[in-house]
Amino acid sequence: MAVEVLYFAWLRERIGVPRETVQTDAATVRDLIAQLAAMDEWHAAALSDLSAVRIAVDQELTDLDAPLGHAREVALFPPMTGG
Amino acid sequence: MAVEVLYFAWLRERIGVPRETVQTDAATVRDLIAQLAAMDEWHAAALSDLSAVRIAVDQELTDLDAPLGHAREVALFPPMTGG
Amino acid sequence: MSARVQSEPFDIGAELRGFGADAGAVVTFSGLVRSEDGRLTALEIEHYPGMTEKALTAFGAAAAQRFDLTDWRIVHRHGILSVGEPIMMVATAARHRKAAFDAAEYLMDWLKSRAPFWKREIGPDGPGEWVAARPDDEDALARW
Amino acid sequence: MSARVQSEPFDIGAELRGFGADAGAVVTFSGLVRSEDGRLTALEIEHYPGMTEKALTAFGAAAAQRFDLTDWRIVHRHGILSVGEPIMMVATAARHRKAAFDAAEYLMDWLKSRAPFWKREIGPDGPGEWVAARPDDEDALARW
Repeated sequence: MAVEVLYFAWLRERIGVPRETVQTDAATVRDLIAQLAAMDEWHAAALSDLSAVRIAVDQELTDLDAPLGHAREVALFPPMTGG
Repeated sequence: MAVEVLYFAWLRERIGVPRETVQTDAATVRDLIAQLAAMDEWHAAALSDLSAVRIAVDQELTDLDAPLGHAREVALFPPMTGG
Repeated sequence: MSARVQSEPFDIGAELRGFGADAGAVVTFSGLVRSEDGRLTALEIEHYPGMTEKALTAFGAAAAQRFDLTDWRIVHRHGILSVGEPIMMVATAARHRKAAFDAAEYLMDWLKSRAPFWKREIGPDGPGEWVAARPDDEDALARW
Repeated sequence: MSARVQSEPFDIGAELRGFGADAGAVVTFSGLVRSEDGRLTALEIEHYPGMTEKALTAFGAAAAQRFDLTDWRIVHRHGILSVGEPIMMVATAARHRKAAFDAAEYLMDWLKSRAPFWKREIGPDGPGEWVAARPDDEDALARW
Protein backbone atom coordinates (compact mmCIF):
# COMPACT_ATOMS: atom_id res chain seq x y z
CA MET A 1 0.00 0.00 0.00
CA ALA A 2 0.99 3.66 -0.37
CA VAL A 3 1.74 5.63 2.80
CA GLU A 4 2.49 9.34 2.99
CA VAL A 5 5.49 9.80 5.30
CA LEU A 6 6.04 13.23 6.87
CA TYR A 7 9.18 14.52 8.60
CA PHE A 8 9.51 17.51 10.91
CA ALA A 9 12.25 19.64 12.47
CA TRP A 10 15.78 18.14 12.31
CA LEU A 11 14.44 14.83 10.94
CA ARG A 12 13.10 16.80 7.97
CA GLU A 13 16.43 18.58 7.56
CA ARG A 14 18.55 15.45 7.76
CA ILE A 15 16.39 13.46 5.37
CA GLY A 16 16.14 16.43 3.02
CA VAL A 17 12.43 16.32 2.18
CA PRO A 18 9.36 17.26 4.24
CA ARG A 19 7.30 14.33 2.92
CA GLU A 20 7.42 11.40 0.55
CA THR A 21 5.04 8.68 -0.66
CA VAL A 22 6.28 5.20 0.17
CA GLN A 23 5.04 1.81 -1.10
CA THR A 24 5.19 -0.61 1.81
CA ASP A 25 4.02 -3.93 3.19
CA ALA A 26 5.29 -3.09 6.68
CA ALA A 27 3.17 -4.50 9.49
CA THR A 28 4.31 -2.04 12.14
CA VAL A 29 5.80 1.43 12.37
CA ARG A 30 9.10 -0.19 13.33
CA ASP A 31 9.07 -2.20 10.08
CA LEU A 32 8.28 0.89 8.07
CA ILE A 33 11.17 2.79 9.67
CA ALA A 34 13.54 -0.10 8.88
CA GLN A 35 12.45 0.11 5.25
CA LEU A 36 12.97 3.90 5.23
CA ALA A 37 16.42 3.61 6.87
CA ALA A 38 17.50 1.25 4.08
CA MET A 39 16.65 3.76 1.35
CA ASP A 40 19.84 5.87 1.49
CA GLU A 41 22.48 7.27 3.81
CA TRP A 42 20.44 10.33 4.78
CA HIS A 43 17.47 8.25 5.89
CA ALA A 44 19.85 5.86 7.63
CA ALA A 45 21.58 8.66 9.54
CA ALA A 46 18.38 10.46 10.49
CA LEU A 47 16.75 7.27 11.75
CA SER A 48 19.78 5.71 13.44
CA ASP A 49 18.69 6.59 17.00
CA LEU A 50 15.05 5.63 17.43
CA SER A 51 14.99 6.88 21.03
CA ALA A 52 15.01 10.39 19.53
CA VAL A 53 12.11 9.69 17.15
CA ARG A 54 8.45 10.30 17.97
CA ILE A 55 5.67 8.89 15.81
CA ALA A 56 2.17 9.87 14.76
CA VAL A 57 -0.03 7.60 12.65
CA ASP A 58 -2.89 9.41 11.01
CA GLN A 59 -2.16 12.38 13.30
CA GLU A 60 -2.37 10.41 16.57
CA LEU A 61 0.76 9.88 18.70
CA THR A 62 1.72 6.23 18.90
CA ASP A 63 4.79 4.00 19.36
CA LEU A 64 7.17 1.89 17.30
CA ASP A 65 5.23 -1.32 17.69
CA ALA A 66 1.90 0.11 16.64
CA PRO A 67 0.40 -1.82 13.69
CA LEU A 68 0.40 0.19 10.50
CA GLY A 69 -3.05 -1.08 9.51
CA HIS A 70 -4.62 1.07 6.83
CA ALA A 71 -2.63 4.14 7.80
CA ARG A 72 -2.58 6.89 5.20
CA GLU A 73 -0.15 9.25 6.95
CA VAL A 74 2.82 8.46 9.17
CA ALA A 75 4.80 11.33 10.69
CA LEU A 76 8.29 11.03 12.24
CA PHE A 77 9.75 13.83 14.32
CA PRO A 78 11.95 14.64 17.33
CA PRO A 79 10.53 15.10 20.84
CA MET A 80 8.15 18.05 20.79
CA THR A 81 9.06 21.43 22.25
CA GLY A 82 5.88 23.50 22.21
CA GLY A 83 4.63 26.08 24.69
CA MET B 1 -2.24 56.56 76.36
CA ALA B 2 -4.58 57.30 73.45
CA VAL B 3 -5.08 54.58 70.85
CA GLU B 4 -7.07 54.89 67.65
CA VAL B 5 -9.25 51.76 67.34
CA LEU B 6 -10.59 50.84 63.89
CA TYR B 7 -13.36 48.38 63.06
CA PHE B 8 -14.13 46.77 59.70
CA ALA B 9 -16.92 44.77 58.05
CA TRP B 10 -19.50 43.32 60.46
CA LEU B 11 -17.48 44.38 63.49
CA ARG B 12 -17.83 47.96 62.31
CA GLU B 13 -21.57 47.48 61.76
CA ARG B 14 -22.21 45.86 65.14
CA ILE B 15 -20.23 48.41 67.07
CA GLY B 16 -21.77 51.25 65.10
CA VAL B 17 -18.68 53.36 64.42
CA PRO B 18 -15.75 52.83 62.04
CA ARG B 19 -13.20 54.17 64.53
CA GLU B 20 -12.87 55.68 67.98
CA THR B 21 -10.10 57.11 70.14
CA VAL B 22 -9.66 55.18 73.39
CA GLN B 23 -7.66 56.08 76.49
CA THR B 24 -6.08 52.90 77.79
CA ASP B 25 -3.45 51.40 80.04
CA ALA B 26 -3.88 47.94 78.50
CA ALA B 27 -0.69 45.91 78.29
CA THR B 28 -1.87 43.58 75.51
CA VAL B 29 -4.43 43.55 72.70
CA ARG B 30 -6.48 41.13 74.82
CA ASP B 31 -6.60 43.66 77.67
CA LEU B 32 -7.63 46.41 75.29
CA ILE B 33 -10.45 44.27 73.86
CA ALA B 34 -11.68 43.51 77.40
CA GLN B 35 -11.80 47.24 78.07
CA LEU B 36 -13.69 47.85 74.81
CA ALA B 37 -16.16 45.02 75.49
CA ALA B 38 -17.01 46.64 78.83
CA MET B 39 -17.97 49.95 77.22
CA ASP B 40 -21.53 49.08 76.18
CA GLU B 41 -23.76 46.26 74.92
CA TRP B 42 -22.80 46.79 71.24
CA HIS B 43 -19.11 46.47 71.92
CA ALA B 44 -19.82 43.50 74.18
CA ALA B 45 -21.87 41.69 71.52
CA ALA B 46 -19.43 42.40 68.68
CA LEU B 47 -16.46 41.23 70.73
CA SER B 48 -18.08 38.24 72.43
CA ASP B 49 -16.45 35.61 70.20
CA LEU B 50 -12.76 36.40 69.90
CA SER B 51 -12.17 33.40 67.59
CA ALA B 52 -13.92 35.47 64.92
CA VAL B 53 -11.75 38.55 65.49
CA ARG B 54 -8.52 39.30 63.66
CA ILE B 55 -6.14 42.00 64.83
CA ALA B 56 -3.69 44.45 63.31
CA VAL B 57 -1.49 46.71 65.42
CA ASP B 58 -0.08 49.66 63.50
CA GLN B 59 -1.20 47.90 60.30
CA GLU B 60 0.62 44.62 60.97
CA LEU B 61 -1.34 41.42 61.63
CA THR B 62 -0.80 40.13 65.14
CA ASP B 63 -2.53 38.12 67.86
CA LEU B 64 -4.43 38.68 71.10
CA ASP B 65 -1.41 38.38 73.33
CA ALA B 66 0.71 40.87 71.47
CA PRO B 67 1.94 43.69 73.70
CA LEU B 68 0.29 46.99 72.92
CA GLY B 69 3.55 48.90 73.37
CA HIS B 70 3.36 52.36 71.90
CA ALA B 71 0.73 51.36 69.35
CA ARG B 72 -1.03 54.26 67.72
CA GLU B 73 -3.60 52.26 65.72
CA VAL B 74 -5.31 48.98 66.57
CA ALA B 75 -7.72 47.45 64.04
CA LEU B 76 -10.24 44.71 64.81
CA PHE B 77 -12.00 42.85 62.00
CA PRO B 78 -13.42 39.47 60.92
CA PRO B 79 -11.36 36.91 58.97
CA MET B 80 -10.35 38.46 55.66
CA THR B 81 -12.02 37.49 52.39
CA GLY B 82 -10.01 39.13 49.62
CA GLY B 83 -9.19 37.89 46.16
CA MET C 1 6.74 45.21 40.61
CA SER C 2 3.79 47.03 42.10
CA ALA C 3 0.57 46.67 44.06
CA ARG C 4 -2.46 48.94 43.59
CA VAL C 5 -5.83 49.26 45.30
CA GLN C 6 -8.47 51.14 43.32
CA SER C 7 -12.20 51.39 42.74
CA GLU C 8 -11.81 51.76 38.95
CA PRO C 9 -11.88 48.74 36.63
CA PHE C 10 -8.61 47.49 35.16
CA ASP C 11 -7.73 45.82 31.87
CA ILE C 12 -5.54 42.74 31.97
CA GLY C 13 -4.23 43.34 28.46
CA ALA C 14 -3.13 46.84 29.39
CA GLU C 15 -1.58 45.62 32.66
CA LEU C 16 0.51 43.08 30.73
CA ARG C 17 1.89 45.52 28.16
CA GLY C 18 5.65 45.55 28.75
CA PHE C 19 5.22 43.28 31.77
CA GLY C 20 8.01 40.84 32.62
CA ALA C 21 10.60 41.73 30.00
CA ASP C 22 12.70 38.69 29.02
CA ALA C 23 10.61 36.56 31.34
CA GLY C 24 9.69 33.55 29.24
CA ALA C 25 6.66 32.71 31.39
CA VAL C 26 3.83 34.98 32.53
CA VAL C 27 0.90 33.79 34.65
CA THR C 28 -2.16 35.82 35.54
CA PHE C 29 -5.01 35.11 37.89
CA SER C 30 -8.13 37.22 37.88
CA GLY C 31 -11.13 36.95 40.15
CA LEU C 32 -14.55 37.95 38.84
CA VAL C 33 -17.85 38.60 40.64
CA ARG C 34 -20.04 35.46 40.32
CA SER C 35 -23.81 35.66 40.31
CA GLU C 36 -24.11 32.56 42.54
CA ASP C 37 -26.93 31.24 40.38
CA GLY C 38 -28.60 34.64 40.11
CA ARG C 39 -28.70 35.24 43.87
CA LEU C 40 -26.27 38.19 43.63
CA THR C 41 -26.23 41.35 41.59
CA ALA C 42 -22.97 42.72 43.00
CA LEU C 43 -20.33 42.45 45.68
CA GLU C 44 -19.25 45.27 47.97
CA ILE C 45 -15.61 45.19 48.91
CA GLU C 46 -14.38 46.99 52.00
CA HIS C 47 -10.70 47.35 52.79
CA TYR C 48 -8.30 48.93 55.29
CA PRO C 49 -6.66 51.85 53.48
CA GLY C 50 -2.97 52.07 54.26
CA MET C 51 -2.59 48.55 55.59
CA THR C 52 -3.87 46.99 52.35
CA GLU C 53 -1.20 48.54 50.19
CA LYS C 54 1.51 47.63 52.70
CA ALA C 55 0.32 44.02 52.90
CA LEU C 56 0.08 43.54 49.13
CA THR C 57 3.51 45.07 48.59
CA ALA C 58 4.99 42.77 51.25
CA PHE C 59 3.40 39.69 49.62
CA GLY C 60 4.75 40.69 46.21
CA ALA C 61 8.26 41.27 47.54
CA ALA C 62 8.23 37.90 49.35
CA ALA C 63 7.07 36.12 46.18
CA ALA C 64 9.69 37.89 44.05
CA GLN C 65 12.46 36.68 46.31
CA ARG C 66 11.15 33.16 46.85
CA PHE C 67 10.38 32.43 43.18
CA ASP C 68 13.03 34.63 41.55
CA LEU C 69 10.42 36.64 39.65
CA THR C 70 11.44 39.12 36.98
CA ASP C 71 8.20 41.03 37.57
CA TRP C 72 4.94 40.92 39.56
CA ARG C 73 1.80 42.99 39.83
CA ILE C 74 -1.22 42.98 42.11
CA VAL C 75 -4.34 45.05 41.42
CA HIS C 76 -7.32 44.81 43.79
CA ARG C 77 -10.52 46.81 43.59
CA HIS C 78 -12.82 48.04 46.35
CA GLY C 79 -16.36 49.44 46.37
CA ILE C 80 -19.43 47.99 44.67
CA LEU C 81 -18.64 45.64 41.77
CA SER C 82 -21.34 44.16 39.54
CA VAL C 83 -21.62 40.51 38.54
CA GLY C 84 -19.04 39.66 35.87
CA GLU C 85 -16.71 42.52 36.78
CA PRO C 86 -13.09 41.78 37.65
CA ILE C 87 -12.36 42.05 41.38
CA MET C 88 -8.60 41.66 41.29
CA MET C 89 -5.67 40.27 39.42
CA VAL C 90 -2.16 39.07 40.09
CA ALA C 91 0.48 38.65 37.41
CA THR C 92 3.84 36.94 37.80
CA ALA C 93 6.76 36.69 35.40
CA ALA C 94 9.64 34.22 35.65
CA ARG C 95 12.05 32.39 33.40
CA HIS C 96 10.15 29.11 33.58
CA ARG C 97 6.53 28.22 33.99
CA LYS C 98 6.68 26.39 37.31
CA ALA C 99 8.02 29.43 39.17
CA ALA C 100 5.44 31.72 37.54
CA PHE C 101 2.56 29.36 38.40
CA ASP C 102 3.76 28.75 41.95
CA ALA C 103 4.25 32.46 42.60
CA ALA C 104 0.74 33.29 41.36
CA GLU C 105 -0.78 30.62 43.61
CA TYR C 106 1.34 31.80 46.54
CA LEU C 107 0.19 35.40 46.07
CA MET C 108 -3.45 34.30 45.83
CA ASP C 109 -3.23 32.19 48.97
CA TRP C 110 -1.79 35.09 50.96
CA LEU C 111 -4.14 37.60 49.44
CA LYS C 112 -7.24 35.51 50.24
CA SER C 113 -6.50 35.12 53.95
CA ARG C 114 -4.05 37.83 54.95
CA ALA C 115 -4.92 40.98 53.01
CA PRO C 116 -7.44 43.24 54.75
CA PHE C 117 -10.39 42.95 52.36
CA TRP C 118 -13.95 41.94 53.25
CA LYS C 119 -16.71 41.05 50.80
CA ARG C 120 -20.41 41.60 51.30
CA GLU C 121 -23.08 40.13 49.03
CA ILE C 122 -25.54 42.47 47.33
CA GLY C 123 -28.74 40.94 45.94
CA PRO C 124 -31.85 42.33 44.25
CA ASP C 125 -33.08 43.49 47.70
CA GLY C 126 -29.89 45.30 48.64
CA PRO C 127 -26.95 44.47 50.93
CA GLY C 128 -26.95 40.95 52.36
CA GLU C 129 -24.47 38.79 54.24
CA TRP C 130 -20.76 39.32 54.68
CA VAL C 131 -18.95 36.52 52.88
CA ALA C 132 -17.52 34.00 55.36
CA ALA C 133 -13.86 33.03 55.14
CA ARG C 134 -13.36 29.52 53.71
CA PRO C 135 -11.44 27.12 55.95
CA ASP C 136 -9.67 25.69 52.90
CA ASP C 137 -8.33 29.17 52.09
CA GLU C 138 -6.66 29.14 55.50
CA ASP C 139 -5.44 25.59 54.87
CA ALA C 140 -3.98 26.60 51.51
CA LEU C 141 -1.50 28.90 53.28
CA ALA C 142 0.04 26.00 55.17
CA ARG C 143 1.77 24.61 52.09
CA TRP C 144 4.12 27.59 51.66
CA MET D 1 -13.74 26.68 24.30
CA SER D 2 -11.37 26.80 21.35
CA ALA D 3 -7.84 26.16 20.15
CA ARG D 4 -6.13 28.18 17.41
CA VAL D 5 -2.80 27.97 15.62
CA GLN D 6 -1.71 31.12 13.83
CA SER D 7 1.31 33.10 12.74
CA GLU D 8 -0.22 36.47 13.73
CA PRO D 9 0.32 37.98 17.19
CA PHE D 10 -2.52 37.81 19.71
CA ASP D 11 -3.61 40.11 22.54
CA ILE D 12 -4.36 38.55 25.91
CA GLY D 13 -6.74 41.36 26.86
CA ALA D 14 -8.74 40.83 23.68
CA GLU D 15 -8.75 37.06 24.18
CA LEU D 16 -10.19 37.50 27.68
CA ARG D 17 -13.05 39.80 26.69
CA GLY D 18 -16.22 37.86 27.50
CA PHE D 19 -14.14 34.84 28.47
CA GLY D 20 -15.46 32.53 31.20
CA ALA D 21 -18.82 34.14 31.97
CA ASP D 22 -19.81 33.59 35.63
CA ALA D 23 -16.54 31.82 36.21
CA GLY D 24 -15.16 33.44 39.35
CA ALA D 25 -11.58 32.44 38.56
CA VAL D 26 -9.59 32.96 35.36
CA VAL D 27 -5.96 31.89 34.93
CA THR D 28 -3.75 32.64 31.94
CA PHE D 29 -0.31 31.42 31.04
CA SER D 30 1.65 33.03 28.26
CA GLY D 31 5.04 32.05 26.93
CA LEU D 32 7.34 34.73 25.51
CA VAL D 33 10.52 34.47 23.42
CA ARG D 34 13.51 34.91 25.74
CA SER D 35 16.78 36.36 24.53
CA GLU D 36 18.84 33.80 26.53
CA ASP D 37 21.22 36.55 27.62
CA GLY D 38 21.35 38.10 24.18
CA ARG D 39 22.26 34.88 22.40
CA LEU D 40 18.94 34.80 20.48
CA THR D 41 17.16 37.30 18.29
CA ALA D 42 14.17 35.10 17.51
CA LEU D 43 12.68 31.62 17.62
CA GLU D 44 11.32 29.74 14.63
CA ILE D 45 8.39 27.51 15.43
CA GLU D 46 7.50 24.62 13.15
CA HIS D 47 4.32 22.61 13.59
CA TYR D 48 2.32 19.79 12.03
CA PRO D 49 -0.73 21.40 10.41
CA GLY D 50 -3.84 19.35 10.98
CA MET D 51 -2.50 17.30 13.86
CA THR D 52 -1.70 20.39 15.93
CA GLU D 53 -5.26 21.66 15.98
CA LYS D 54 -6.62 18.19 16.77
CA ALA D 55 -4.16 17.71 19.62
CA LEU D 56 -4.82 21.11 21.21
CA THR D 57 -8.57 20.63 20.96
CA ALA D 58 -8.28 17.21 22.60
CA PHE D 59 -6.18 18.63 25.46
CA GLY D 60 -8.73 21.41 26.02
CA ALA D 61 -11.67 19.01 26.06
CA ALA D 62 -9.88 16.71 28.50
CA ALA D 63 -9.07 19.63 30.82
CA ALA D 64 -12.64 20.95 30.65
CA GLN D 65 -14.01 17.63 31.79
CA ARG D 66 -11.40 16.90 34.41
CA PHE D 67 -11.46 20.34 36.06
CA ASP D 68 -15.08 21.28 35.34
CA LEU D 69 -14.06 24.38 33.41
CA THR D 70 -16.63 26.94 32.32
CA ASP D 71 -14.29 28.01 29.48
CA TRP D 72 -10.83 27.40 28.04
CA ARG D 73 -8.74 28.78 25.20
CA ILE D 74 -5.43 27.83 23.62
CA VAL D 75 -3.63 30.04 21.10
CA HIS D 76 -0.24 28.97 19.71
CA ARG D 77 1.80 30.76 17.06
CA HIS D 78 4.15 29.38 14.44
CA GLY D 79 6.77 30.98 12.18
CA ILE D 80 9.54 33.36 13.19
CA LEU D 81 8.91 35.19 16.47
CA SER D 82 11.23 37.92 17.76
CA VAL D 83 12.55 38.17 21.32
CA GLY D 84 9.82 39.44 23.64
CA GLU D 85 6.96 38.34 21.42
CA PRO D 86 4.27 36.05 22.82
CA ILE D 87 4.58 32.46 21.58
CA MET D 88 1.39 31.05 23.00
CA MET D 89 -1.24 31.36 25.70
CA VAL D 90 -3.70 29.19 27.53
CA ALA D 91 -6.63 30.55 29.51
CA THR D 92 -8.86 28.58 31.88
CA ALA D 93 -12.03 29.62 33.70
CA ALA D 94 -13.60 27.79 36.65
CA ARG D 95 -15.66 28.55 39.74
CA HIS D 96 -12.71 28.40 42.09
CA ARG D 97 -9.06 29.22 41.76
CA LYS D 98 -7.59 25.79 42.38
CA ALA D 99 -9.37 24.23 39.40
CA ALA D 100 -8.41 27.14 37.14
CA PHE D 101 -4.73 26.95 38.20
CA ASP D 102 -4.57 23.16 37.94
CA ALA D 103 -6.21 23.16 34.50
CA ALA D 104 -3.77 25.76 33.16
CA GLU D 105 -0.79 23.74 34.43
CA TYR D 106 -2.29 20.54 33.02
CA LEU D 107 -2.74 22.15 29.60
CA MET D 108 0.82 23.49 29.65
CA ASP D 109 2.29 20.12 30.61
CA TRP D 110 0.48 18.40 27.74
CA LEU D 111 1.23 21.17 25.31
CA LYS D 112 4.97 21.17 26.07
CA SER D 113 5.49 17.46 25.44
CA ARG D 114 2.59 16.20 23.35
CA ALA D 115 1.65 18.93 20.88
CA PRO D 116 3.55 18.77 17.57
CA PHE D 117 5.58 21.98 17.78
CA TRP D 118 9.35 22.31 17.42
CA LYS D 119 11.44 25.37 18.26
CA ARG D 120 14.64 26.40 16.55
CA GLU D 121 16.91 29.14 17.86
CA ILE D 122 17.75 32.09 15.63
CA GLY D 123 20.74 34.23 16.55
CA PRO D 124 22.53 37.19 15.00
CA ASP D 125 24.17 34.78 12.49
CA GLY D 126 20.92 33.10 11.45
CA PRO D 127 19.26 29.79 12.26
CA GLY D 128 20.95 27.75 14.98
CA GLU D 129 20.12 24.69 17.04
CA TRP D 130 16.76 23.01 17.44
CA VAL D 131 15.69 23.37 21.05
CA ALA D 132 16.06 20.08 22.92
CA ALA D 133 13.13 18.69 24.88
CA ARG D 134 13.58 19.08 28.65
CA PRO D 135 13.40 15.84 30.65
CA ASP D 136 11.51 17.64 33.42
CA ASP D 137 8.80 18.58 30.92
CA GLU D 138 8.27 14.89 30.30
CA ASP D 139 8.34 14.25 34.06
CA ALA D 140 5.74 16.96 34.62
CA LEU D 141 3.18 14.90 32.67
CA ALA D 142 3.43 12.01 35.12
CA ARG D 143 1.56 13.88 37.84
CA TRP D 144 -1.74 14.00 35.96
